[in-house]
Amino acid sequence: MKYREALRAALDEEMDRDPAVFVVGEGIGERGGSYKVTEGLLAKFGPNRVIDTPLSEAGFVGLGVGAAIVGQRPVVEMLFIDFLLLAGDQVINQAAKYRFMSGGEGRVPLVIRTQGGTGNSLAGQHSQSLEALYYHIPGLKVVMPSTPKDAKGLLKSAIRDDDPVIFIEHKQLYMTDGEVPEEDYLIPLGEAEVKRAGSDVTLVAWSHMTLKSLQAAEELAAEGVNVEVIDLRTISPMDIGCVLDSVRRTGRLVIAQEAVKRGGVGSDIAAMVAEQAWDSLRAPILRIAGKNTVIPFNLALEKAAVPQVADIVAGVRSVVGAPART
Amino acid sequence: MKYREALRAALDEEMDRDPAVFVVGEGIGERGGSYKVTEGLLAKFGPNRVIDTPLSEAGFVGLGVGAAIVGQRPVVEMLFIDFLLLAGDQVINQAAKYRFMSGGEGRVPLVIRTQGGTGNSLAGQHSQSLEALYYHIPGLKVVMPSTPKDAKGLLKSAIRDDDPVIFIEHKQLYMTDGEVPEEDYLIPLGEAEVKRAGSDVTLVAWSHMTLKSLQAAEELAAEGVNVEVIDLRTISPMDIGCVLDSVRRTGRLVIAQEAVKRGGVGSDIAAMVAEQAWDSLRAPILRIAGKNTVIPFNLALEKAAVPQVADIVAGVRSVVGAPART
Amino acid sequence: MTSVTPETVLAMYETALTIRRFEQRAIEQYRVGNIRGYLHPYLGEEGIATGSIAALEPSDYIVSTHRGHGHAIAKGHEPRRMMAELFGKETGYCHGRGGSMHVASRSVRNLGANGIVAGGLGIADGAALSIKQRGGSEVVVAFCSDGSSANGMWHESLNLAAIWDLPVIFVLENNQYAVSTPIRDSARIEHLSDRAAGYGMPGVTVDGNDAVLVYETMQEPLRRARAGEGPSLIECMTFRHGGHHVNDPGTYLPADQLAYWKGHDPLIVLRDRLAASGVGEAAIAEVDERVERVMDEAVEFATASPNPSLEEFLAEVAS
Amino acid sequence: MTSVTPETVLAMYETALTIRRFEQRAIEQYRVGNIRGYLHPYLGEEGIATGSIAALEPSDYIVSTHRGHGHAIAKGHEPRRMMAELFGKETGYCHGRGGSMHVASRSVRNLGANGIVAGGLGIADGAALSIKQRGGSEVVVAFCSDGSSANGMWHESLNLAAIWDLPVIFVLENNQYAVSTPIRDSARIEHLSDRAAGYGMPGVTVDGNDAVLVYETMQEPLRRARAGEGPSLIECMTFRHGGHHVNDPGTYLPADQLAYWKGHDPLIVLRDRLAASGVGEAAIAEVDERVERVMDEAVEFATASPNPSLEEFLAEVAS
Ligand SMILES: Cc1ncc(C[n+]2csc(CCOP(=O)(O)OP(=O)(O)O)c2C)c(N)n1
Ligand SMILES: Cc1ncc(C[n+]2csc(CCOP(=O)(O)OP(=O)(O)O)c2C)c(N)n1
Ligand SMILES: [Mg+2]
Ligand SMILES: [Mg+2]
Repeated sequence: MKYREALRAALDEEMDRDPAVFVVGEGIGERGGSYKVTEGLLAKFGPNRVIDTPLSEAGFVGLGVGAAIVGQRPVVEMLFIDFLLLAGDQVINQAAKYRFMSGGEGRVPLVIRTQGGTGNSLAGQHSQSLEALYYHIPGLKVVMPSTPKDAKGLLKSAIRDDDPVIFIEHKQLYMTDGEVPEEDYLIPLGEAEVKRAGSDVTLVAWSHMTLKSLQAAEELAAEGVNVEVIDLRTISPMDIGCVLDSVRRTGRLVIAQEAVKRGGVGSDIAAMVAEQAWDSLRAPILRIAGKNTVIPFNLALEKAAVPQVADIVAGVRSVVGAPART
Repeated sequence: MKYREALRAALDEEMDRDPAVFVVGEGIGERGGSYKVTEGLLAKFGPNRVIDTPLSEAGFVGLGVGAAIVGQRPVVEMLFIDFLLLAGDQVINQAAKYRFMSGGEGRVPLVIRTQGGTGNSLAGQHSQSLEALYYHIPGLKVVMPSTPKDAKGLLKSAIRDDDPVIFIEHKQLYMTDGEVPEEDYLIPLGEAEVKRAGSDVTLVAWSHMTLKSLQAAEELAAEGVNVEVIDLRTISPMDIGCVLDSVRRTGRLVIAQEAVKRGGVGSDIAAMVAEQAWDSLRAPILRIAGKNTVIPFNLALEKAAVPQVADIVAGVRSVVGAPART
Repeated sequence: MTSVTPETVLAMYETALTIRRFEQRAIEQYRVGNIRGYLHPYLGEEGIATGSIAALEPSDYIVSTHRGHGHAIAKGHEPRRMMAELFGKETGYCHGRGGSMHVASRSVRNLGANGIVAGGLGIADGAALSIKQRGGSEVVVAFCSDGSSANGMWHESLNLAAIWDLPVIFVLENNQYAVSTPIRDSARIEHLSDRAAGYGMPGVTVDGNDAVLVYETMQEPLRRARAGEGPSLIECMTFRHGGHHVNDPGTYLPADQLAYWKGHDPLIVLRDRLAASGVGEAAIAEVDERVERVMDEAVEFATASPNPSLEEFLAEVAS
Repeated sequence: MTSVTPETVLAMYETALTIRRFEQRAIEQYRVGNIRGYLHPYLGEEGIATGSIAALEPSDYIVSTHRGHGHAIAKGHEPRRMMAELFGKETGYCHGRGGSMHVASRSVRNLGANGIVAGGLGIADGAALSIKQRGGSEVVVAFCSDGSSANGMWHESLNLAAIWDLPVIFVLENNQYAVSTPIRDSARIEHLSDRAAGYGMPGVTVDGNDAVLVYETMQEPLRRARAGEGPSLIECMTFRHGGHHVNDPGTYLPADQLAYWKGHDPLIVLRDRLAASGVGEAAIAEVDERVERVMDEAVEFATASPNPSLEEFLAEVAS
């Protein structure tokens, strides 16, 4: 099943299960959304639960917050994570804070589905990886699945969660294929998964970078380097325990992220591991990340702006090759 | 001279020097701004260069971007950094990217003056420390002065800079006093300052946390712990070299930030130092930071939500006390 | 126009007086240091919350603003728990975590005050959408301000409500100033209600200091909303009796304008309305006394209440 | 109304045809893989950029949109450097870093296309403010779209321009769709120009496919703006000839509506105008040929141009 079909199945099942669940966004009805995730939902659930909106990003995110507060379970689709900046106040000052500021009485079971990342020559305002912005905000959960199976199980959990969840997909994943269980299942928020077991070095990634990391691990295996690839799946709350366990075994950590390195989630992981697995580390932690640049339009430049498989391979090699500290 | 007076002096001098400089924001004219920074400027420079705006945050930040593109040097005042989220698109998608996306031809000499932080019981939407959001964005510079002298010298440099600068002040600093040179001077963006020399441990801070760190260093000195306090002053571009030099001497690093720890700037510093000064580190890096919470209204809870001097003292002690690795 | 009974007028008087005295007591408590942070008094604007909310059912929702004490009290919040919240006490509506700018309560269907001007208008649309989705007949009253009308969120929220026929009544409290900025410097039109036409919704401007008039003006928009015919905008003219917040002297307010509006005080207007509807002084005196008792009790309650537990808070935020 | 000379009409025809052929060539090049990413053709809307910009001085500014090729060409961008940018080449206006959605150039005072709908309107206000501050008489034409009118930035930008009498002319290109969403689902009013009244600025709706009419309609707003009397809103009705972008079939566009507007093609209207003003076929044929040559040259130039240097880019972004 394709990633986008898995997302659609999750929406379909949850809308079947709970009449409080509805979807709202730009061109998600008849058109089925820019990435065709909501295709068919309008026909099945009608205009009362599948709502096309004007280009009022702050307005319809706020609408989602309000509907959630009174007991609905809105799934708001934001075409690009770049545009979520137009609703920054609604996400960060309203959705994320309502529960705490109301003394715990108010809850905001809102899911904001959006997508980020490079690869389609969409240039600076349509290609960003901005998860770090939401990762920093208390009150928000941030999910970034890399496979169809995870996408479905995590989206269903996100919809059932009573707090706001920023659910970030990736342009390059919608058409990827993968096994998805027949039966109804959930994947809990906050659980990482070891996507490939290994003993020489721990390679942590999330979203599309997980696929690139697995390819890198394949290549390195051929060289006899045994890489453990961890897919965080949810970055907030983060399953740092899974990372620490692995690092305690491998003694080496490489983090691969598409987002800009400065202030990225990878820095946080590096800081936590260096703090908590200090004595297990046998080499400096390496962060492989996006360059300090706006994403360029030109294809070659765009590729050079974010880590490619070869960069990960080279990075892991350098860490494994580094003189071990004992 | 008080911090807010130093800021006013910087605006006054730059507006005198360059007719392209003007200020725009809410209640900054007759009223002189919520923190009285712009007091007197309207009388001196007139309504053409000191402009009161309606509550159109995205609009007047965009206005600043446009004026800057055509050669003015706007200084936009955003009352609270919390409200800058209303202009997220204008700051991150427009101001930060214009130069790159235009192929380098377009420049945006815009300064956005704003303020953040806790201490006045202003609750969740008026007390945040959000520098990490802008720190992560290529194309933005982020300045966070802690003293009147730095505030003046850095604001003048920010105004003369040809790229957008997010200039973040702190509520608790406006009334603080400090020496400010008589003569005209600039402090370059991107230069940290060792505010107190020491040999046992490096303590890195910025903005208001610098003052708390210096107090902590005083207390620790009494215990014979010799703390070197570095004030980053500018967090982007960051003078990491200054931090690395210090850590190479002290072998120990503590970072104190008011912002939430998860995804904060401190994590980035920790990651960079662990990567580049690996062999000099004799103990794990400690990040002392804000708790994972919305800022509470209640005074006692608000205090507990962010690091206090005692927390810094205790943190530094624990790091100095940690068994040295050699 | 519905004919307003003497009982209703008297009830409105009690509400307006309760708001008035609550604000005055809160300011006293602020001065002696029992309340901190921002406190935006509703003094002089009581007619709007009083008249508009008197027209509602308990099942209807409101969305409030940074100047929200009046809305909350009119919607049924207990003054004592309001005062406790302003004190930052555990017994407050937000357990001391929200304060004046974030008072909210499910119990009375107040979706919350807001520290962000216009920040609650999308929330109002969302609550209204859910009413529509569930086929309910409740209404959401979205209080907003002259300053908010310059914000993009105001535009988007009114337009979304209009295109989807959402049961929202936007009650714009035009006190003619945003802190020190007069509305004439923020809008080049006579009446902000004229903007309603741009969204295809009815808009009207009325005297906000006449609670009874506001109450009556609410009737048609309420009918429309409950009938699924969509939102309306009611602009209520009013004026602050003092500064923007308790620490703002408000010296920029023109003396003559201030004098006019103080003479046209919502409580004076209500007393005239009471006289006109033949309510006797005795009944009024009874209300006055009751309100005083409630206020004394509120301050005592807030004072005696415990602070939130630091341990509990630290446990909540551990990580 | 100014009388439009035959020369002016012929010049407009050349501009409109250049835009038309540029888009058609760009689509061809997209199909064969020489252009990637988003490409939003201006096909069918040429009358608006042509007529409005023909009324400007070179010293006037424009702010463009995601559908911006027409604005750029009308303002004087060279088709070859435009095509090179679409190809992502070093010789493009943005050295291949911006692409179709970010074309901008100081040389012709195009402040830039924008990937964010309504994202450029504040920039327009800012440029206009600086003109006012310097006492200049230039004008900023801010192109915007029907979809943008639902966005808060549209509201804030029009209002700021109005209260400060900024020399901006908001030219709203109402092609009646935002991707697949018809404007009637996004606004409950007949004419978006009716919103101008809410800001206290003049607003008018005209046939955007008649370049000459657009040109004439610009005159009074231009006079106002240059005289410091403030902004205006001109809504230009039009329709796309195809999908939202090159990969959108646009099957949702109602056949009859599409047929009507294709029959009312801006180029057909201009040819009628040419005939009416007595411009002969020979002069027109000359233009047609010149445009073809320019297009051939543009595609050759773009094809032959080098890609941006990877080394330079890596050096720029080192860190
Ligand atoms: C979006 C936003 N901008 C600015 C502020 C700071 N602020 C708080 S109240 C206020 C004035 C608001 O005036 P108005 O909207 O007319 O409401 P009023 O205070 O008159 O009731 C301002 C500028 C804010 N809280 N939110
Ligand atoms: C703020 C924002 N929201 C959504 C988008 C995605 N998007 C790009 S163009 C478009 C449709 C815009 O329609 P309209 O504004 O009428 O302009 P048109 O394409 O018809 O010229 C959308 C939804 C965007 N680029 N920016
Ligand atoms: Mg007001
Ligand atoms: Mg359109």
